[in-house]
Amino acid sequence: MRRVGLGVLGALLLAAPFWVWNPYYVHILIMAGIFTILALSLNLLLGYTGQLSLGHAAFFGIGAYTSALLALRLDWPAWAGFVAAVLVAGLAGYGVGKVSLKLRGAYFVLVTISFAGVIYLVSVNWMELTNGPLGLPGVPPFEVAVAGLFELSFRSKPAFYYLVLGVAALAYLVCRRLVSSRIGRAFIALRENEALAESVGIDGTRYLVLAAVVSAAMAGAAGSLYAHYTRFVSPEVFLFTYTVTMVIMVVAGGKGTLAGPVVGAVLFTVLPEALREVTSWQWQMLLYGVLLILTVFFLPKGVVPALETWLRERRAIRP
Amino acid sequence: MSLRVEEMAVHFGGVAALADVSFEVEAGRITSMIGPNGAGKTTAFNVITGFLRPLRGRVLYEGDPLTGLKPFQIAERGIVRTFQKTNVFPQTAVLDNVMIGLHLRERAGLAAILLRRRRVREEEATLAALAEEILAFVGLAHRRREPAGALPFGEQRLLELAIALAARPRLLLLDEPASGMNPAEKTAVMGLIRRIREQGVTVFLVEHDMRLVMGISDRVIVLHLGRVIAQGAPGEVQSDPQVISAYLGGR
Amino acid sequence: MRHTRIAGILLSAILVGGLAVPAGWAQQDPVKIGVIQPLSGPVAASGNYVRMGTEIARDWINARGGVLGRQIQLVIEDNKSDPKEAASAAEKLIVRDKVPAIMGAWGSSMTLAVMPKLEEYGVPMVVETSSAASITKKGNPWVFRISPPSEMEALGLGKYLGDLGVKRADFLAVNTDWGRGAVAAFGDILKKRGANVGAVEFMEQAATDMSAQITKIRGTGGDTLFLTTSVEQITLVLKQGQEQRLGRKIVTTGGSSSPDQLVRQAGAAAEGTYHILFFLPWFPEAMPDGKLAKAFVDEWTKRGHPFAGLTEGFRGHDGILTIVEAIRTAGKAEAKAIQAALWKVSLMGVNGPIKFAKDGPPGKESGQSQPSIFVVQIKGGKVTLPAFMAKK
Amino acid sequence: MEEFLQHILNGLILGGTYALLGIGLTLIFGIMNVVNFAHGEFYTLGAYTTFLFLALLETNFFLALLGAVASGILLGAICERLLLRPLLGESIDTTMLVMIGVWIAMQNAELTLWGGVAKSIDHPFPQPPLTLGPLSVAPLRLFVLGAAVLLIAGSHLLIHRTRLGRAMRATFQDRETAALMGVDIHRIHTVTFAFGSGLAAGAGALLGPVFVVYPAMGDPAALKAFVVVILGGLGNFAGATLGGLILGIAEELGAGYISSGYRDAVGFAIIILVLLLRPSGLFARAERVG
Repeated sequence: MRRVGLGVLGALLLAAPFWVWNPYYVHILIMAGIFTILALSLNLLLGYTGQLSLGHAAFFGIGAYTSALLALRLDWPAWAGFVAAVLVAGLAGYGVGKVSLKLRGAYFVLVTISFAGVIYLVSVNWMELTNGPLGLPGVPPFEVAVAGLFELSFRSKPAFYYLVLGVAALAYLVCRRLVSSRIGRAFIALRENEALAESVGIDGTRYLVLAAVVSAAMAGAAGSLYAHYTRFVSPEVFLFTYTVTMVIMVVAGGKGTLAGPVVGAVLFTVLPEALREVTSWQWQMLLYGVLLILTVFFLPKGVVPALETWLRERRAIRP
Repeated sequence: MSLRVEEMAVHFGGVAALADVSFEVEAGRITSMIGPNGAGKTTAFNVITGFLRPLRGRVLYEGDPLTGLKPFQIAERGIVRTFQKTNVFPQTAVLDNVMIGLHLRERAGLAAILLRRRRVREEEATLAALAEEILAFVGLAHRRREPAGALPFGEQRLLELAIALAARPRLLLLDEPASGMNPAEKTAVMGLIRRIREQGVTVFLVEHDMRLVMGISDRVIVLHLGRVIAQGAPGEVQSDPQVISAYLGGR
Repeated sequence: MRHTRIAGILLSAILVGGLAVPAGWAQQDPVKIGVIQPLSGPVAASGNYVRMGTEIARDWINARGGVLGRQIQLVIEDNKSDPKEAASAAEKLIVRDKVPAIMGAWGSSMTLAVMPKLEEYGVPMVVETSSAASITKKGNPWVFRISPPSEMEALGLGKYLGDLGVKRADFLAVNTDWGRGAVAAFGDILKKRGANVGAVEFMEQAATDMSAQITKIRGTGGDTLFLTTSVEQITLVLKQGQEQRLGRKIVTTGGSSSPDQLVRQAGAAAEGTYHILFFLPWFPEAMPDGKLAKAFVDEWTKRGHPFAGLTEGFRGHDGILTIVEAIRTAGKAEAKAIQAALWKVSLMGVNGPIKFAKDGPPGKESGQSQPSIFVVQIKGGKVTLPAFMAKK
Repeated sequence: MEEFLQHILNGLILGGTYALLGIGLTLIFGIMNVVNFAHGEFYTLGAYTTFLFLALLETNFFLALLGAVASGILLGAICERLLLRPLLGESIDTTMLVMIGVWIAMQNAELTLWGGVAKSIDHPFPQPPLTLGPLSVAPLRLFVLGAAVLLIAGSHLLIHRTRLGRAMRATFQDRETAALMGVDIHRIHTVTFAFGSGLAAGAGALLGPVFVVYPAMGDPAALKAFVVVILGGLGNFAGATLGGLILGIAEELGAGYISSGYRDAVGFAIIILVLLLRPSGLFARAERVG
């Protein structure tokens, strides 16, 4: 049953460009995919270790800028830029984690906000490197080529969709394997009872930093994909709204579950676009806010845990 | 000689919680620390396990100083504790609570985990079996799927014990393991503690229940107002006039 | 693993239910034109003024019978001042609404984010506000700009520098593509004309307290301050400059400073300031097409829109007018034909003549029109044409 | 030197309102454990209410200020009763998310209601600046500083001299013990949120006439408030007051002598430094461990 469900989902997703004939919807799927990676990455920190990072857009932006700058200034191929984006973002995650994870709770939240704020200001003011608020237009599309052997272009939308789908699936797999291992158990232990975790030999700082690194690296991967997809990077990628969007996706979807961030990312990527369809611009954001309040209000633990409870209760009623 | 505490002093806001306390815990035996509320028993535990920095003094384990080590490093050396207030991982299933306790026995590295190598899967399976074994030992096998927070109080205390045992202690520190339990549960815990010692684990416990302490201890240390006022075999301590006056409220 | 299945069910439900509604049932009748503007967020005011302008153009054109015998319909999207949203909006307009042409997207970073979409689908866009030089230099043949890049604006001001008596100038600009671009362009012109540049200061788009920057500028001993930012921040700078007795000749650039609003909100602090504008709603008759300008001002006022918005609103009108003219020239509402026709249009907008010249790398040039540029001065609480403008 | 003194003066005035914003946020944060992302919207609300009273109802300027504070208190109380109380006991992320929703909804409601065009508020103070040697300052700004000081002093009295204040402090110290000792936690939460929102609205009402009023004006204000909270320490009233002043002056000096582009970075840099060197805020007493 479980495998059948997974298989059907996989087939649906793989075949999406064939049954979703409209490129606009493929575009939405691509954005949903990028945000799925981001939400999964934030969920590692927020959902599993319980550390609320409100600076996550910084790693997304670092990934995007790394990819864009390497492609534009040094003519690196996109795949190399992607790898570099993952590494640089991971490294940034290590630095930030090492420094800020001495703190907990609200203080950690505020350090992460500040970090993202500083990075944003650097991206705006360091004209020589980032071209400041003018941004970096003309990022090349994602292409993998080995001279004379083969060439793989992700210039077309469906092709890019598969690329994003692949990376998102990989991110999901990384999360799943981590979470069900001793490392994941250490994350959860630190979230639920840090003193007890330490007393059975779990090195809190080490595992929290590890979570920060993996999480930042994944966000960097999403940033790189974003840069090669929109082909334009500007300081707006660091903005707080991106972090807020990720938090909404994780918490409303169901933090600390594997499916939660995926559901949240798809739901809250589709929602604004759906609102574009059904209402005029005056009401879109207002409705978005109200819907968000209602979601949290009626499903405070998130969509996925609520669904699980509901399914469990139904199963309990039936013999 | 297992654990040795030398002239340990801890002050809270200028008030001495522990004033130059020295004592020893012998290997392979059950040692209890008793004393009225506020005597500094839990504070001593917190210092030994690295949760609290002492003002002065040092802690030696098998001859090596523990001072300055973090709690997880002390756990790595085989010293594991439980807490006075019930302390489990509430939203996690009982079995997973014990799996977390097994953390120090696992070896799988990040890369192996991400690639899900065969030995990682084998290790997982071995450890899951081990966790089941430990649960059965404390008598919680029937609860393995339930979230720990949903267990009744007495069972949560047993789970705490299971988590600590999973960390493979050579010295186990128990902070009031029987508090809040009914007489039947207390008897069961006494039996458990004895069996733990029989497996070669040194046990050091803080407890209020005199029947339990006197029933299982090889040695008793009495703490009063931050000082050791008596130590010795249960019988000796019970008849010590200083101890009697401390317990009768001679503050 | 249960999570996965739930995710699967949900995903498919959303995809099937939400996305797969038939797309082809939209009515074919009116000619659709896409509009992308910042309608919410920090620059919402400007975006909404431009939108009001587009609506006037739409109503006028439809009242005259539309184009090719069909009415025109505007599909307006909010880019929330976010490049990602701008790109999504363009995608939606092109693919979902099937618009053959777009007008947008106000800020340069939004426009730059939309541009790859134009190339991808082959849909032309008339750029009405963005000032970054790079927009027409990228070799994107689908971009046609009617607003002046900062360099063109600076060049336009160049001939009045002597009249303004600028010897040593300081700059205070919003820390965006626009502000940075203006500082560079005007700095160049000033240096070429032998004037000195003193302090160059920036402020964040949402900043409200500029007293530190003003204190610093006060210390340079210059005679003129070039100010590039939104009208809200100009108001604040003028007020705070007065509080600190800055005592400079102030020239605002960018054309969206709506001096009326400054007079009303900054009061005496606005006295004597100069403003570079692309529309003079106080003196419509002084515009290249006085009749059109007058009619636009009247219609705007009739609709109860704030007068101060006119200096932004006209762009919306001119942008839509340009697209409609191109559709008429092309004889059909198809993207490729409109693109070709845009090269041929020559019309009179509220700002003046609109005609595209080639700009950017050969073979794939973008279009750039050369807008009219004006300078006004606030004097006695009124907007006036300085003597040197009037004599022109 | 003149320039330096002017920077200090500007910073002091700015800092007074930062403090006002920070106090409300730090109380809500400290007592209720709610990361209030909608704090800036109450600031905006105060400014728009002042505008409404003056431009549409044509009341007295000072009455308008009072009206603005009242509107903040009222809406804050409603918000707490309606949205936060039912979520009592949920995790901090959940309540934060609700407040994010309130933030987005309120800001866009304001946009729909008032339009995106900035409004300016008239005030009865003379325009020309007062001068003192090389320094100059607008009378309105002096009034703002004075009013901020009054509001802060009033809040101080409320918290340190009344039964209600004592109950608030007890709740901050230890919620469970306070509840055991007969403190009505629900009531304290409502009062705290209303009070904090009222102060934010007051700040908006005071700064509305100085700056201009537009729907997104709360965003930068909220950010400053967060910086102030960190500087002062969570739930620390006096800390927030001093933190506000320090932030105001530091920003002013940073922009004046380092680079105006990095003006906002000054606040972030201070946060990072403070948290790394003194994690419990600049003015917290050393906490005991264990």
